[in-house]
This record gives sequence, structure tokens and C-alpha cells, in this order.
Amino acid sequence: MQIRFLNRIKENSLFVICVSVFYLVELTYILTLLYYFGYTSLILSTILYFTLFYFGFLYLAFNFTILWAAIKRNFKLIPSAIRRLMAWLGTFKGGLTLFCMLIIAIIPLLTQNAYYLGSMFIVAMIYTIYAASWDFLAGYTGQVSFGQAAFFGFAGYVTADRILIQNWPWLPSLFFGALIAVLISLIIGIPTLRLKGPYLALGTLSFASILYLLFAMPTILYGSTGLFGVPRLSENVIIEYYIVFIFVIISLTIMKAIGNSKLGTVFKSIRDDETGAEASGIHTTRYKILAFVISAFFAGIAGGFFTMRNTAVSAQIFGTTYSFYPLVMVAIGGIATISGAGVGAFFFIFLIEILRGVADFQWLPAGAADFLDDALIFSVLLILVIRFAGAGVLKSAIERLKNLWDILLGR
Amino acid sequence: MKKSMQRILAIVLVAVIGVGIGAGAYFFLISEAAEYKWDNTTDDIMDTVPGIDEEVPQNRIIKFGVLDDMGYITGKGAENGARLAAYEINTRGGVNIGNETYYVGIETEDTEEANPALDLSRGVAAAERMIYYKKAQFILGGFRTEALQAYREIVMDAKKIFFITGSATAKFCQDVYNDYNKYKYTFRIQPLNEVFLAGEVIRMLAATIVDQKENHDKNITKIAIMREDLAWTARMSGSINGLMPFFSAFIYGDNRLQVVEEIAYPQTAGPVNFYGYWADIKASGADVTIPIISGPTGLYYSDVYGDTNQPSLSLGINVMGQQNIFWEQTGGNCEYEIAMTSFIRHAKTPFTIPFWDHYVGNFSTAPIYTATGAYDAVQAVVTSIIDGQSLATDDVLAELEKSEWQGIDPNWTTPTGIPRMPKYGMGSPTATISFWTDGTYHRDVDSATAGIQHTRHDVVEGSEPLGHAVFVQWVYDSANPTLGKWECVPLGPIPGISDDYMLGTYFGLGSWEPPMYTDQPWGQVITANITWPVR
Amino acid sequence: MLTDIMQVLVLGSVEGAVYMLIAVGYSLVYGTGGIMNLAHGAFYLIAGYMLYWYLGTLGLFTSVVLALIIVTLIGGISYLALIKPLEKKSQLSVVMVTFAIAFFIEQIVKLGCSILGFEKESTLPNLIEIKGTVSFELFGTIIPYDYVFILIISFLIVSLITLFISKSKLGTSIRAISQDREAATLMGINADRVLMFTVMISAFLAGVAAVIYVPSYPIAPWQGWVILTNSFAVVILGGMGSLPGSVLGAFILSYASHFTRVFIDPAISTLVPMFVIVVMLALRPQGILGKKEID
Amino acid sequence: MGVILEVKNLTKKFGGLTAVNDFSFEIERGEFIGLIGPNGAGKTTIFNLLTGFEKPNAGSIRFDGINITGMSPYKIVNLGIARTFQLVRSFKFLTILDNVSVSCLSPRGKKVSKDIGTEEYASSILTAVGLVDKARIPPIVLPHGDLRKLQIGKAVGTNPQLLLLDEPFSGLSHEEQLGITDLINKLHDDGVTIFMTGHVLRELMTLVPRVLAMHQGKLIADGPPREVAGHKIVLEAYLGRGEGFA
Repeated sequence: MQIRFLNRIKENSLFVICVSVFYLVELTYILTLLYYFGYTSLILSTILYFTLFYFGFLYLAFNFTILWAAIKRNFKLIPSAIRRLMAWLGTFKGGLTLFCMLIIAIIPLLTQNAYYLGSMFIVAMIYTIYAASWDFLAGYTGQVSFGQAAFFGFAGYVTADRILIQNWPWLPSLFFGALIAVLISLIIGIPTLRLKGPYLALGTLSFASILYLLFAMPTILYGSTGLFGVPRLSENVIIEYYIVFIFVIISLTIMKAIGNSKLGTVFKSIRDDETGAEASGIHTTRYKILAFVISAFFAGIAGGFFTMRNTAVSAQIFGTTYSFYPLVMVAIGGIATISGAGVGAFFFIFLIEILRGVADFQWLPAGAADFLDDALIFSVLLILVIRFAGAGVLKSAIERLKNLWDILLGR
Repeated sequence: MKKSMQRILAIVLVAVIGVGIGAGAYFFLISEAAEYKWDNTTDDIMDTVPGIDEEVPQNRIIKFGVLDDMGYITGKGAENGARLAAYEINTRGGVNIGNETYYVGIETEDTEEANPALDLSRGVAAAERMIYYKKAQFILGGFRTEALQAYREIVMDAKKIFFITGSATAKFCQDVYNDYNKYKYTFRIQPLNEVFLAGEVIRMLAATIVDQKENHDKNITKIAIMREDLAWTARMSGSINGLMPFFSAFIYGDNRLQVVEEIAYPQTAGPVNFYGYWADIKASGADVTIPIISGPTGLYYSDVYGDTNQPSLSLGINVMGQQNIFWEQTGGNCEYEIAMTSFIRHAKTPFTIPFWDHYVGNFSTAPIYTATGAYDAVQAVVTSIIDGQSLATDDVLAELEKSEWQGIDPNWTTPTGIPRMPKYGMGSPTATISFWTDGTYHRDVDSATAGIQHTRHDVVEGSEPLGHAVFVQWVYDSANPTLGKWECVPLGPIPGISDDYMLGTYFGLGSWEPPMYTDQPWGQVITANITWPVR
Repeated sequence: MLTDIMQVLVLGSVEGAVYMLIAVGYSLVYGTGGIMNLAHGAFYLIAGYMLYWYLGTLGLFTSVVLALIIVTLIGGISYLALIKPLEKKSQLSVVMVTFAIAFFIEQIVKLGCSILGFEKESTLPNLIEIKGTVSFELFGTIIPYDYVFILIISFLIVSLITLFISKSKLGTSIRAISQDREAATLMGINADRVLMFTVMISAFLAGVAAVIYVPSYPIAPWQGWVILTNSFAVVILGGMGSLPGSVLGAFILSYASHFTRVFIDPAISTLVPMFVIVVMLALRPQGILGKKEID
Repeated sequence: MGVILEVKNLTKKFGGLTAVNDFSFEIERGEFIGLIGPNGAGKTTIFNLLTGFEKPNAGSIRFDGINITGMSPYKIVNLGIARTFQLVRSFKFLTILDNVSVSCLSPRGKKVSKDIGTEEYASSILTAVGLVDKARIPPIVLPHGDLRKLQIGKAVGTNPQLLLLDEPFSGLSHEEQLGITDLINKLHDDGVTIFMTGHVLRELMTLVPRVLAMHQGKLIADGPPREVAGHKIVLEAYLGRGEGFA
């Protein structure tokens, strides 16, 4: 085992360089922590970080060949992928997607109100990435996680830390946060992915709870109130809007592309019949971990954006609220669709923000506003959607639109 | 035939949908109708512009936005306090700037911060909606640090004056010193910050011990502390522990006064654990138990306190115990508990009792600390607007800060100590607004941050009687057995031991000015009224 | 030392007993129908609030009975109306719909409080009061009389349920379905009906836990989630679907938590149960008494 | 040729029940061999043990000289043992082509598919099993016989040396059985060692030159079908369960 591991490292000298650089960076980081937060924090953080990185990189090393092979293969596929993309854009679904993207792209030309753009569109787009990352794991690989907030939150914390304390620019901070989320996903994934169904769900939930309790401790890990004063992506909300927009498109495209690739076929086979996949010679645990890693990466990206959007992060980010948000959004949009997550996220945010305005209606009879509590209305709608549109609204909506389109073209 | 009919129908449908979406987008995003209107219909106090029934032009409204959890007692309090102030100002003729009359308008936005499963983005959305959609000019509210620290940034970025009415976190005002250009718009008006709260508890404890020894021949020797495991409670406990030998030497001449039991529990602790905590405290034989609790576990603390018939007196900070419904909530188990509060119906200033009665008359509930804070905040801002004759944020800020250099809140006091009745009927029920900026008058009790000398824009402890917290004791009320009542245990100078000596010596902060209003009823020691548990 | 040990034993047993009641119900539904019911904590919540709302006007006995009946009915209705139709579609939509039910019930409870004029967070009077006091001392540990009552009732109810499942006709059907649903259906057992009864029994157990525990446990709308996560912890430890496992898991977790509180540090007492679960997942994922799921 | 699979003293217990009891046999490379026994004799357990889905209590399994006792299923598959299941199982929401592609994407399958492309390799397998015209539809709509073919296709995708077929004929009509028989023969002709089970002797009789018979976890006979069928204990085992040789 040890020798095989060393061999792998020899094969990947690039990887060794990465690890060395990484550890150097970490050393400076630990020293900074010492300066800012004192010795208790130092000791605990050191233990945590080193365990994390040691195990994380050990396993990354094992999976490195798979990753590298996948990357190499996909490089070769770029020209044909572009050809297929153009062809796809010509189809109904592709055209519709392009149309929706265009609509979202021109929103800032219609309104420059920071509330509409920021609290509605940008937050909805961030949640789109987050919900899609969960959908990737649950919809494609069948691994239901109730602890997605662990990645979301950890990346949020790390991004905030890098920007605030290390004074890194936002982009490397964001990716560093996502990388840490990946490492966390390995630590969580390796013991829990042996589990099936509810055990996995509850196991991930326990991990998120542990992170919550740890980060809520008063003296370690930035204290219970967390970090605040994280600068936003840009002072100009329109620039922020377009940065997030680009990230949404890239993230969703990557997830969708992986889903449609051969790797995605393997993931889906694990979802449909894990024993059968194993009988077909698939190392299911390794692929599950890979799916977990990809999912955690995008959840981490979303977490970093979320922290920058809110300018603050506290232990509450590991709470069950954030773990269940993607479930709700995906339930609305439709599972195993990726873009359904976007529909769900926009529906979720817009509904809640529209219901917020209900309290301002002064013509309502006294006391009626109590019944129009946004959470109550939302829960009723959620029950109805799940009950009567089990596959989410996206698929049936697209079918209707397709029919309409066909009639329109006289087909 | 049928097919072409279908096709025509489909085209019509698509056209209708397209036009509908376009019109909707235009109407809600672009047109003038998309601008939020501060509508005014009645002279009801709950209306947008309270106390005025005619339509006020949008640009004649001084727009105050309240950000808080509107489904929670703090949010209701902040809204009501702000409304009461607006109502009073508007009914007395509004505010004259130049030759124009302006009226005060109040709008609220729900940050949902009381939800234990906090979602930061809700608070941020509320703040952005308030600032960019409702176009509020001045912001007040907020009580939960985790949520507040997120949406305060939004308010600061928008360069709006923000009066914090509920969070005790000292960091908010230290930021004003650390990064003045960014955070200069932050003010705290309620409550005392956590650093001063510690000082208040220590003073109350010392006063009680001295008083019991001198007047009742009762020797208090054993102290227990029960606190949430948080950074600020740890610092506070450190102060109390550090002061014990000093108190003991001063009061008894030896070191018999000791902290015998200290329990730091996680915020997620369940109620069953409290039977354990209280059993330990009972076993330690403590005379006084000091709670330092801000969260919902305060309910467990008090419930089990009564259930286990504790012989010790509970004296300290239990935020749940500040509300007048606490007796009902605990089923009377909070009897004998002494809780710090910011404000009660007591003549702290000449405006306190009128404010209290006016508030109760309008909202049929007693004001809590966010209500007085919001009331004072609106009054303070409006006073500054009048003094500066400008609505511009920077002018108002300059006026608010100018008051600092006069030593004490200029709204109603003069160096002679006689209250000044302002022209527009402004009054400050708690009068704890004194926005110090310079380091000479500032006492930082927090040893961990003792290096930071300047706390700007904060409420300052210490000027008698205004800068002191109030302690109230829950006692059984035979006239109304289901409600119980608060009995005031106000705090004054400790006989034979000056504040200066007590805190100044320990923290090495040098001397400070003597109390100014010792002739007021407030300044007397009333600790003798404390009812001890009969068990 | 004796006091400390007594504290761990007594307080640990009480908390364990309550979690036993809750987790047994949770485990029963999972073991029988494979339904992961996220609304289980909400059942506890609604029963607790029913008691809280009725107590003042209807008296103790009536309100307890009414609360139990209502929560049992809610269990049955949510199975029939929402879980059953989705069960055939996918496991995931069942999870989601139970989440939605839990969310809905939490909102209803909040709404009920504001309409009926109750405080959302409150405490209820203790059930038992002898000679003006509600608690007694034993080796320096203060124990409310209620806790003795909680212990007795919870063990009684769990024994009755175990007896019911092993002896009665419905219990036999439950066991048959939990072993092989298809085979049981072929043998003429109406699986849907049996599952409905299982969900009702589980809701009833959560209701019993609520009515005995709420008087000594302050009530708040967010407690449903706390109860839910705690019962998750118990069933993971004990083994999903195993009733004896749930009993064992409940006590191990609560003893672990109280042991940490008394002998190590109160500040980390809530963290320890979570670590127990993680270690358990790594070493024996199926739980102490759980069956290993091959497929 | 040489021995490809060597099983020694294999034992598996479930609680108090001994499902496989001291079972030993060998398979030569290129052999075509059957395993018979009444329902519950332990045939599927043997397959589960051979392919790593269950771990034996005692005994050893050597495949191609490598000890594979207790190895994970996917590792065993990638050494060259593929299997089908008695109850058909497929990836419900994937197309037929993708169902087979999964096997082609396993490390062992990839060795073949790397050069010719996964899709092409999968199509060629579908052609071989006769499902190529249904490549783009999901398996839910397939008739039972086609599902069996798909099973075999999925197993073949991993490029096995030894193919274990668990009851490939159960629940099939006569015509469908013939189709499967042809397919299995063709695979055998391509050089794949085949080991299959069945509880009805007659089906295997015509197909395989050598049969193992087991009863209550024990090996009771080993030899050509005629010989085994005449074996006393075998007859008893079958007649005892009321299931005739006819």
C-alpha cells in the first residue's frame, strides 16, 4: 500500500510540487493564526488542518490518475464538444436554454436596483450552483447527502479567512475555499460513502452538526460569531452580477457535461443499481468519492460566493437550514436535471421575496398578514409541488412549451 | 383547418405571454410605478407617517427604516418605539428645515434574525430592500450579532446612518475607531456593550455584598457562576474571578469571598442538563449565583432554578428575564431572580415616565430595550437634522458627533445638570446616548482589548444615573398571583467604596469624573430591598 | 463522587428514556416501510403545543388525550395523503415531502401561537407536585418527581409496544412487512394499511414523549429539529429499524453526554454524542444491533 | 490449458445455517461446466462467494493463480470473472447501450475499449447479443428474454475469462431459451470459460459436458451429465423435493 502510494507520487511530480507549495503556504497561515487568535486556536487549528490535509492529499493522490486521465481525455474532446454544443443550441431545448440565459444576461440593462440584482438575482444564482451541486450528487449518483452545508460553510469560512486575514484577492480565495471543501468532502466521504441510503444521509448530517458545534465554540475557529466585513466581489452590483452569472453558466455546464459523459454514465449506473455496477467491475466507492468531490467543489464555490455576498459568515452556516435548502430547490425544479436546480432556486428566492412585500399591503384586513406568513405559504406550496409534480416543475413545463412550439411551427 | 386554428391560437397565446412578461418587467422593474411609495392614509400610529392623515409628498418624508425580526419581541419593540417617536414629532408639527415642513415616516423590514436556524441572506435582503427599494434615509434596529454583522455592512456600504438598538457586542463600535471611514455611520444606542455589562454586574454584586454585611449582618462568601460558553462570558467571568480577592480583602479583611463553582455550558445544552448544573451549585453551598446568559437557555436556567428550590440568590444577566412576560413563561419559577435590564418605569430622566405611559397607552405592552433605543434613535437623528438644518447623511453625522465633544448628550442636559427642554419636544427616556469619541473619558473594562482606547459612537457606562443599568427582581405579587411583578433594585454608589477606586484600581485606568446626579432618587442605594429566597 | 455518578445515572436515564420513546417510533417506521420520516420531530412538536394550548382551559387529562389523538391522526393523514402516493415514485420524494410536512407543522405552530395569543417559547407547570415541592434530593442529586414519572411511563409504553408488535395480529403483519414486503403483500397483508398504522403508532409515541417531557422541558417551535437530529443520532448508533437497538442507542448516547458533562467538561457535552456516531459509522456502520444491508 | 479456478474447502455459514459446506472443485481453462442442485442448495451462495459479494467463513479460492478469497467484487471482476444474477438487474434509467457501456468503462473493459472506443465496443457487444436495434431505449420496456441477454452483454463487457451465469434460463419461454443457448455457445467458442447454474437438469444436460451437483451446501457429484443424473444421491435430492429428472 505504502509503496504503491509512493509510486503514484513519483509518477506525478507535478503533484509533489503542489503539495510542497501547499504546505509552505499552510505554514505561513498557521503563523498568522497564532498572531491573530492565540495558542488554543493555534493548537486545535493545527491539528485540524494537518489531519485534514494529510488525509486529503493521501486520497487525492490515489484518485489523481483518474482525474488526470479524465482531464486529458476531455481536452481531446473539446473540438467535437463544441460541434455538439452548436448542434444542441439549434434544438428546442438548447434554444430555450440560450433564450433563458439571454434573458438573465440582459436583466441588468433593465434595472440597476441593487436590491433586485443583489438580493434576488445574485442570491438565486448562487443558490443555483449550490442546489445543482446537490442535484449532481443525489440526482446523478444517487447519494443523498443531508450535510451539504458542511462544504458550503467550510468553503465560506475559508474564503472569508483568505480574503480578510491573508488579504488574498477574491478569485484565488474562492478556489482555495472550494479546494478545502473538496478536502472536507474526502474526510466526510471516505467513512460515510461506504454507507447506503439513510445512513449516508444521516452520517453526512452528523458531520455537518459536528462542524456546526466546533465552529460555534467561543475560542477556536474564529469564535461563535465568525468573520465579518468580507468585501463583496465588486462595489458595483452589475459587475458582481455578471461575475456570478459567468460562474453559474460554467458550473452548470461542467456538471451537465460530466453528467452526459461516460463518467456520468458510471455515476448513474451506481445510482440505479450499486451492486450491479460493482458486478460490472466498477470501483463504486472510488466513483462515489469522485462524485462527492465534484459536488463539494461546486458547493464550495457557491459557499464562497455566498459569504462574499453576505459579507459575513457565522457558525449558523453549517446549520440544517442550509443543508435542506438544496433539497427543497431541487424538489421544486426536478431531480437529476441540474438546470432544474436553477428553476427551483429562482422560484424559492423570488417567492420568498415577493411574499415579503405582502406585509406592506395596507388594504389587507387586520390580522390577515399573520396568515400570509411567507414561510407558511412556502411550506404549503412545497407540499403541493412535491405531491402533484413529483418530478419537479421543469420537465413538465418544458414538455408543454415544446408542444406549444411544435404547434407554433405547424408541426 | 384544425391545425391552423391551433397554430393561430398558439401564436396568440405566445404573444399574450410575451407582452405580459414584457409589461410585467416594465411595470415592476423600470417604470415609475416600480418606485416604492411611502403611502399614507390615516393618522393612525401604525401608519407609514404616524399622526398625519393628509398625503405627504415623498420628498417631505424623513424616511426611517427599522430592520429587525418583526415576528419577535425585539422587532415589535423597535418598530413601536420608532413609531411613538415619529408620532410625537409629527403631531407637534413635524420638522422645519428651511421653510419646509417635513414629517417622519417609519417602514419596517423583517430580517428573520430571531430564527435559531439563521439565514444570513435574509437579513442582507431586508437591508437591501429597505435601502434600495424603499429608499430609507436612516436605519435602526438589529439585535443578533451574527445577523447584524452581515447586514450592517450593507448599510455602511450604502452610507446610511445606522443606530443599533439591540446588540451588546462591543466590536461594532470598536470598528468605528479601527476603520473610521467605513464604519463612521454606526451608532449604538441600546444596550450597554458587553464590556460595560460586566462592570455593572460586578458593581451590583459588590453593592449587594457590602449592603448585606453592613445592614443585615449577612455574610456572603460563596459565589457561583453559570454562563453560556461564549467568548464574552469568558471574559466577564475572568473579571469577576479577578476581582474576588480584592473585594474579599476590602469587605471582610481576608480571602473568604470566593468563586466556588463555575459552569460554562454549550448553547445547545438541553434542559435536563440544568438539573445537573443546579445540583452542583446547590452542593457547593453558594450564596449568590451569577448567570451570564443571553440566549434561550435562560428559560431553562430559571425554570430549573425554581424547580430545585435553590437557596442562592440569582443575580446577573439573563436576557430572557428582561421581558415582562417572563413570570408567565417560567410559571413563576423565576421568583427572587435579579436580572439586569436597561430600562423600567422609573424617573431615570424627566422623560422616562411620560414615555413609558405614552408607550403603554398606545401599544398596551411595556416597552423593552429595543423600543427605548428606537425611540431615542429617532429623536437623536431628528434633533441633529434640526440643529444642522439638513437631511444629508454627512451633515446629520457631523451634528451627531458634535454632541460628543460637549461631554454629555446635548439634547437635554447642560453642564449645570438642569434638563434642557428642546423646542420640538424631544426627550430621551433612557438618556444613555452619549457618543464619545475621545479616549480620555473612556474606560475599557475588557482586559483582552484594553489596548483599544477609543470606542466611538457607543453608549457609555458610568455617568450617574444615566449610564447605569437597572436591576430588577422578580417577586410574587399577591394582588396578581399569575403574573408576578418586577421590583426595582436600582444601583447606586457603594458606601465607602467609590466607583473610581473599585474599577479604576483593578483595571489601572486612572480616575474619572464623579457622578453628576447624586441628588436624584436614582443615586440612592436600594439594594436593601432585595428579597432573599426563602427555602 | 457518588453524587456525580448518580447525576449521570439519573439524568442520563431520563433523557435516554425520552429519546427511547422518540427513536423507537422513528425506527419502527423506517424498519417497516423504509420511510425516512423527517416529520417525526414535528409530531413531537405538535403534540407538545396541543398540550400547551389546551392545558389552561381543558385540564390535564383531557388535553393529554386530545393531544395524543390529534397527533396520531396527523400521523395517519400525512401517511395517507402525502407519503403513500409518493412512496411508489421514489424514496427521495418521500424524504422531501416529510421535510415539507415538518416545515409546515412548525409554521402552523407559530401561527397557532400568534392567533391564540400564546407565547411561542414557554414552560409548562410540572405534572407532579408533592407537599408544595416538585423535586426531591437523592445523594445530592436533585430529581423532579416528573422524571420518575417519565421513566415509568416511557418504559411502560415501550414494553407495551414491544408486546403489541410481538403478540397482536397487526404486530405480526408489521413484522412480516418489515422482513419482506412483497412476500407479505402476496400473503394477503394490506401493506398500505399496516404502514399507516405504523406511522400512527410512531406519531403516538412521539406524542407520548411530548406530553410527558414538555412539562419539564420548555417548549419552542424550533425544537422539532433538535428532537429529529437527536433521534437520528440514536438510530444511527442503535441500528436503523432495530427497536432494541434504538433503546440501547438512546441510553448510550445520553449517558455519554452526561458522563462528559459531569466528568470532563460541560462545554463539550453536546459534541461527544456526535463523535460517538462518527466513530460508530466508521467502525460498524449498521449500528450496534442493526442488520447489515447487503443490497 | 491449465486450471483457471481452484476452490478448496469453501464454507459459508449464515447464523446457524451452513449454506456452503466444505466445497472443493476445479475448473479448467476453456471448460463449459454446470452447477445443479435443488432450490436452496447453495448455488447462488457459491457464486456470491466466488465473485466477492459474500466473504467465506473458511476455505480458499484461487483464480488464475491469484488468491481472490475475500476480495472486493469489482477487483474480482477486473481480474476476469464476470457474473450475471438470477433476478435480472439493470440500470433502469440508462439506455441499453449505456447499460453495457458501464462494463466497458471498468478497468478491464477499458483495455479493450480504449482502442476502439467505448461506444463502438458496447455496440459490438449488443450486436453479439442481438440487441443492437434497441440500443437507445431504456431497459424497462424490454421483454424478459432480452433482459437476460442484456445481463450477459453487461457481463461480457468486462471482457471476462470466466463467466458465471446464475440461472440464465429461469422464467424464459422455449424460444428465448434457445436464443440464450446460442449466445452462450458462441461465447464459449470465443474462448470464455463458462460456469452456469440451473435447478432443472434437462436444460443443462444438452449444453454442458461436465456437471457439479450440490445438495444442502455439499458437493455430491462431479462428472458428465449422464453420469451425474444417474447418481443415487442426486436422484434422492431431487425426488425428495418432488422435482423429477424428467
